[in-house]
Amino acid sequence: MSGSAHRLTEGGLIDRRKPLSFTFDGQSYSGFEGDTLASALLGSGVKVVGRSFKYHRPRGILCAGSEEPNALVELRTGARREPNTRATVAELYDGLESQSQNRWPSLAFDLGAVNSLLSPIFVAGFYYKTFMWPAAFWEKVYEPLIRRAAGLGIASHEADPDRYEKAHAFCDVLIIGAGPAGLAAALTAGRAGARVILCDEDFVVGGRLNAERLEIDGAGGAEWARQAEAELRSLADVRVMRRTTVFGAYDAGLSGARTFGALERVSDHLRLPAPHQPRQRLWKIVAARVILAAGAVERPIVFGGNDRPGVMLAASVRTYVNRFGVAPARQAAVFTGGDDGWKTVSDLAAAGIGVAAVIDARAEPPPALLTAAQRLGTRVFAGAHVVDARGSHGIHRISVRTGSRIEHLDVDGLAMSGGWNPCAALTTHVGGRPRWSEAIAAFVPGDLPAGMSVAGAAGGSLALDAALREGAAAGAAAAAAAGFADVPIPRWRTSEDSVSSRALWHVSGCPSKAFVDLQHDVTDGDIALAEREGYRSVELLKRYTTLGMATDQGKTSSLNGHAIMAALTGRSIPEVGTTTARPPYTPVAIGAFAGHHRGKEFKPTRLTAGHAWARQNTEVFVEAGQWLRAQWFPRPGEQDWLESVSREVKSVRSSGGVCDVSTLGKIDIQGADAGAFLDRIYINTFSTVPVGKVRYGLMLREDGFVMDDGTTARLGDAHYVMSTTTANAAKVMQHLEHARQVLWPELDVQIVSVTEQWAQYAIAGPNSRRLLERLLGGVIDLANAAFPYLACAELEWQGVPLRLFRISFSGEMAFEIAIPARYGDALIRALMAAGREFGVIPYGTEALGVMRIEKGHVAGNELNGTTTAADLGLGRMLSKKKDCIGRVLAGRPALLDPERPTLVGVRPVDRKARLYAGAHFLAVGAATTLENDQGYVTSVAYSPMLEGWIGLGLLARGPSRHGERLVAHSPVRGGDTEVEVVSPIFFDPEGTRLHG
Amino acid sequence: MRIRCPFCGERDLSEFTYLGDASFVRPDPDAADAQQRFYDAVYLRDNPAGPFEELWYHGSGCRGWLRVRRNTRTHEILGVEPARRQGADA
Amino acid sequence: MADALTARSAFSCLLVAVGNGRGVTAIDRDGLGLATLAERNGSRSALSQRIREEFRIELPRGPSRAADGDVAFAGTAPGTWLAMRDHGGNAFAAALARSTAGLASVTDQTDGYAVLRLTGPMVRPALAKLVPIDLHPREFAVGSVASTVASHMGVTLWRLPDAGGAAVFEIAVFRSLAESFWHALAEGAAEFGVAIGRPC
Amino acid sequence: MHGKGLALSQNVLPLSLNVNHRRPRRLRYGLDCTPRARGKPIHYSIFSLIGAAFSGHRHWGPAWRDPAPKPAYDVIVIGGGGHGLATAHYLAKVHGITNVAVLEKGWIGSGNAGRNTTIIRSNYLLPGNNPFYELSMKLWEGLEQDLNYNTMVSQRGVLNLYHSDAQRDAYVRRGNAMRMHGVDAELLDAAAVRGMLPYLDFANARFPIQGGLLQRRGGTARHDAVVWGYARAASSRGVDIIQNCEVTGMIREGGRIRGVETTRGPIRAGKIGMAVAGSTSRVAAMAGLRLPIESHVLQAFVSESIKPFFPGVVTFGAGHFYLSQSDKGSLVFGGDLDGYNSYAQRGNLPTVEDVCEGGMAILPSLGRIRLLRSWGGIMDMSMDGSPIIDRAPMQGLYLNAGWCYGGFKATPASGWCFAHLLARDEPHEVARAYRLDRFATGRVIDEKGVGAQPNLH
Repeated sequence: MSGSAHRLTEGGLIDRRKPLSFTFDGQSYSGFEGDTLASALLGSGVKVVGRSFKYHRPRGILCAGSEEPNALVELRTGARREPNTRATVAELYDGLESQSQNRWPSLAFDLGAVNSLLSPIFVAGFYYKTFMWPAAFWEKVYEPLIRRAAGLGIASHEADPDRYEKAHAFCDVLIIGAGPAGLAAALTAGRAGARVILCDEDFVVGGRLNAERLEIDGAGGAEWARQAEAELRSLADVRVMRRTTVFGAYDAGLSGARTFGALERVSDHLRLPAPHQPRQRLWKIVAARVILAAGAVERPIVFGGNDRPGVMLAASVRTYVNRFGVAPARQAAVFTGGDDGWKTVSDLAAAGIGVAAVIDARAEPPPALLTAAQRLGTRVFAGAHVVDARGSHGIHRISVRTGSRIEHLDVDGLAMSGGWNPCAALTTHVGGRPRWSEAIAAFVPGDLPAGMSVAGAAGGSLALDAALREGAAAGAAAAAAAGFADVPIPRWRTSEDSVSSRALWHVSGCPSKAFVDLQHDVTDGDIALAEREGYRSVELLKRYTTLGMATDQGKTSSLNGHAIMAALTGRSIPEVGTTTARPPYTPVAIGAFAGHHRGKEFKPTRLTAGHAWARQNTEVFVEAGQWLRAQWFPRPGEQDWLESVSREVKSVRSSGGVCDVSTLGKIDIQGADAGAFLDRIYINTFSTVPVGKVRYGLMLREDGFVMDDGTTARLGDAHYVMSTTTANAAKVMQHLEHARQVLWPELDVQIVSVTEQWAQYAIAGPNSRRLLERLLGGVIDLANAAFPYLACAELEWQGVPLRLFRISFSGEMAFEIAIPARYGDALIRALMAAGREFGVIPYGTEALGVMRIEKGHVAGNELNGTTTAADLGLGRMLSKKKDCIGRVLAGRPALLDPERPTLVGVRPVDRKARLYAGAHFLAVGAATTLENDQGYVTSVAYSPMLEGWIGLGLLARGPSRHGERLVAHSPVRGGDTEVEVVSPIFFDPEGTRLHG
Repeated sequence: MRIRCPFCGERDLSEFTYLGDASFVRPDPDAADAQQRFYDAVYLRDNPAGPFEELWYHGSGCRGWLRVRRNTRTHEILGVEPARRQGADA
Repeated sequence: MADALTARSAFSCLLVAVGNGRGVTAIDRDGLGLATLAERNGSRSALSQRIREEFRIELPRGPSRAADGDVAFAGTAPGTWLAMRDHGGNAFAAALARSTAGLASVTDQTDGYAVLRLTGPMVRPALAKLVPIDLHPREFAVGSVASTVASHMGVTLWRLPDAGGAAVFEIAVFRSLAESFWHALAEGAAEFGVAIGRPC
Repeated sequence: MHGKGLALSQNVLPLSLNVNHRRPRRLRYGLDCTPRARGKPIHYSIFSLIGAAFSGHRHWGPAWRDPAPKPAYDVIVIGGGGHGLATAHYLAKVHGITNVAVLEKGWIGSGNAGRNTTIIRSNYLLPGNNPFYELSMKLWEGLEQDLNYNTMVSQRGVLNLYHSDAQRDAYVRRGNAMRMHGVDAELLDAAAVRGMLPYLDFANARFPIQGGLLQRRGGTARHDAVVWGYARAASSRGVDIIQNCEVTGMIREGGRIRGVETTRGPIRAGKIGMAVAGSTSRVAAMAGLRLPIESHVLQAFVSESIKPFFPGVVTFGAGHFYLSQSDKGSLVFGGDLDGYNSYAQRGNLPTVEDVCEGGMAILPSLGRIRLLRSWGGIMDMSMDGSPIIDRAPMQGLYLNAGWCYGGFKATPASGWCFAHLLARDEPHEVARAYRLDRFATGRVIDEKGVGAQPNLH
């Protein structure tokens, strides 16, 4: 069809030379640059754009802004499909594809509409009263039906292909809304030199100035807005952000600077984002002062058939006519509670659109308006109400009630004006409560968040001159408060603009359904039912009827509902109260909150200095916190991981191996009191460790449970270096800083993380010493006598500092060698080269794990935050001579209970059987109940040395039960295995190999 | 929420980690009733609704432990000082 | 026996130009000698005196950076500084430790951080996508220092005197995070164009 | 695996549960569907609903009475949330104690009962928790029939993803513990998870999904309906539900608590039970009590309504994120605590970002779905992450607190066991471990193993 009949030939902010084509439900239409999807649809004569949530009633376009509850469409297709997009804010672009929602098979004929016939049953909360029998039917029958019927658009299951990003901004003055008030505020604050950010959700600045026939200093409102924007863009410290919605206010700091969340729709007006551009950008704006100039939203009137396509908000009708050059109707009527609706009469007339009648609820509208109507030949119904609108696919008739007389008028459009609601949501996000204003019959901002002021309609001052005046004053005040010199406050001459907000909530006794929440199909009858059933608090009303829970968050519905509840309960509206607005102000894509933190970028990846070398030797890496570690190094021909890992273990124990252990936490601890400090951190003593020696330490939380373990070396009188587990490195650092700064500030201790400074490799196995002697070439004597087990040294090699430790996790003679990380790559290559002739191989975290289990060393699975030193068989380390963190509470009865599960080793009785970590210990033949639970298997490994599966576990009275047989019960993985309790040290119990 | 670090200046919440009640004083471990005192200090809380002294760690900044006075009803920050007693630096 | 050890920059093979134009220029500062200097309890004035004699530099008390010649001290915490010397390598920390013996604890960080110098007309908008701090010239003057978080990664950055009409920042990130950091920086700065400058 | 009789206390019907079944028979704890006498609420059913349709739904009365407080009751329950109302319901129904008042400072369900993500599950590890939450699950399974109110209990399954061998081993341990108590649990490998939820990110994940622990009987329930259903059922048995009645003090005589001062005057009672979640410390302070509890804010989020997108409940093991879809079509999701003490029912932006990052990490198709609304609930975080149901040190006062963010799923069992404690002055068998003195003795119930730091539980 041709849209021409619905387009005015001139006027508006659309570019008639730039036609854009788009599709809706597969049919092609055209609009112009400057259109929204909504204005383009109206301009093409499309009235029905969606179906309602519950009754599937045909719905059209109600508004011209982000508060639209009806005109929700699916935008784009495939992975970019966007459900529930408000056509009123979707900027038209060439090739835009859109579909209507919540209908089947088609928008025109929707089977879901049978719900309308069942509407006598489908009242508010009906589902709480039924679908209960038979019980088993809920998930199988009732719920799937409900779930299919509910919901609006369809989301894609494909990954969102677009990019999102986050950015931070700081300013002296944040101005929310670029209508007359916001522009005036920005001009004054900007001229004063303040750093200003001016945000508007629209793609053109000006707000109402673009929608009304208003003049400022003789220029048209829209033209004035262009000039203001131009001046603002010329100011260095002013940033104008169009297509940017400030959606949330968050907590402030001591300075009063407050964080605001804002969403910039960078590419939504394009078919695809430009190269290197995100789809949307999440701004975190920190502002010293804030001016809320977000305007106001017009209220619908609750009357019969008020949801019919063609029934629109009066001010939105003006917007479509004046800004978009669209004729929403050929023959219209206006239903208003006050003067405001009359502006629509004159604007429609000026655009050459017939206005059949004005229905004014007031008995005596102002004479001036009456004469104006007379001049236009428009009938006036005073003291009258519209009680019904007919025409499911676009109204064609309305019924007007004056007293007891009902008259029918044939019109194809009805503009309604029930008053105005200031957009005050952002004043309540951090706890402020709105205040009721009798003057405009609406809630206006009450106590404001510190640093925030309100200007214009957002504060209830609806007229243009007031908006400009308040905006300019607020801008000047904010700039002054931010420390900028006062500037003269400009004055602007404006055309006559009286805006009244007179309450007209509800027309009672209508012959057909009167809707309060259009999207959720909440009617006046539902409010009455909720009242009868005792759901009278506005919060209970909201939850029971879902009033105000739709995608518009009640912008067009909540207050009307509360007014009806007030009337029903004989209370005033302020007594009834209002619900709390919560962020976001308008819905925000989840992808925007995530930014680029998705996929591999979800969290940063930490790579060791030896990573490049490792990549050349294996593809198998495992996440260890944020680190990637080589898991094993497969050789050609090896069938599976077990074969590779077993080979690595055997090679280490027979000749030698090298493992990158750089990820372990390393903390440099210096200061005169470093030793004393460590004595208070660890359960054992470190002040007595000689320089050049290493000691294994265990630290507790203050509640007495084990926190972490590791070796700490003494490099000098006042210098130690501590190692932590990879997982706990950051936690231990924070713990030490707490002890140093908060608990014992009198101690002279300085601590610095050196995890990143040193690349560190373990060289384990009988040939480890030979390898190092070959590599270091006599820089140090490594003979047992000179460098025994638990020795450490700092040396220089080829002009590079080295640290050498004689420690072992594998139970073999072993060393750890540390070098500044920039040389880590060179060192691992040198180590492998030097080790080749000794059959030294690289090994990964799996082999490391196997060997530590063979030796009964505890690790993450045992250090799980619920074990004590004694549980781990390390109770003897607890020094009686000194206090340390956790010592006292470790003495609580339950922590000393001899029944506590304690570390043991376990082996399957059938040596070929497999063990599973997480299996629970039961006495053989005991019932599988929690009451009989005696502990569990913490870690398992296949030991190539013992040629069978072995495990560590925590078993009640474990150490006294070596030799006992138990069942390792694992119904969810692997089933049951009969095991024998043994010492946790499976391999080389005497520890002879340590010394080579 | 923004916390004014005495060294770094006012920073976003995301740079800090929280420990809790700053009134914690490590009891005398040698006291006869040490276990009761530690239980009290480690486990029991006033948990007030209103002004509250609490410990925050500026882990993404100067790694300083801060004593923050904050209203738990409104999240208003009332004051911040280093947890480390100044004497130690003199 | 082994051939001379060669150092490997954390950014080696990473820094490649992105997008069109030169909105941001990145320069690898590998080899910059870095050390943490932490004063011993009660040695504040003595340490300041020692640094003054040794380097003609007044130790800053706040988050700022004082430089003389190729040496600079950046305040990173109370009583703690990140000391740096161009091309100082690991030897710098050793020397600093000798000259402040007994007054401070010195820890070599030359390899702990990977440092980039960032400049160009769009360096601030690019950094605004990474760090949650205000880099406006009024708020973050030449010599300012900040430790903060960039896209979930801890960083320390400082501002050097402007060059070629553009602001100059240096930003230090834990070495292991160099690849993730570069990815985040390049992705955000791509719209401005990222060029790679010659190491200095 | 073979079923086993549950050893529950005498007023719980022993039952046998076959975990191989999709779900067990709905259990009917004293199922009572007989229409109410005049003055009581009309029995809910499709028939009464159709009947009502013809009369324009004019004959529906209030779902619960709105009485003025009496000067004295046998039992006062402070807190008109799910736990308090469930306690009153079971006091009246199971123990025949009907002279009961529930005091609510605002409107019923205005606390965490209306501010959670509606998940129900009993996938607990430790013997102190597991039987309690399984009792709760069984009560959920019979709740609609018990209350004659459709609480939309929907057992669509709860899947906890794991991303490492260590995490898998921990889930194996937990799953085994669940099975040892007759709770259904299955360990899935990556292929099985992919079969269930093919649109999770398996291709490009920073922390690849290795599998999951599945409890098929887990799911969701309609949180507000739970509150209203308990209120209606309790009220119909004579319990007074008194809204807009804030407790301002305790009436103490000797060492004993004899009643409460309220904004609607003093009310005396033989026994007073606290079920006030985030307000626990404040009410306890009125009795001069310090507790091992901190109040923390937990944010929750809903998206716009969309057609069926996600079947059950999934939790991310390498980040802070969990997700389900409500019957209305909204995705309901959440993550970690904000992390600081708070009595303000709202949080801050870093947590919103953290949660959405977690969501995009496992479900990258969330990108274009819009977050509609967020809110915050005040969690009574205990020092070991497990609750307290016990007598207070002073006579006459009883504690029900420390629910952390597990309060919703616990609602029925919490009410059941608290009612038992109030009625009999002895702990219910499955709640024996929830003692107040366990922190002093060290018998903590710490599922996460993070110790006495509530914001980490």
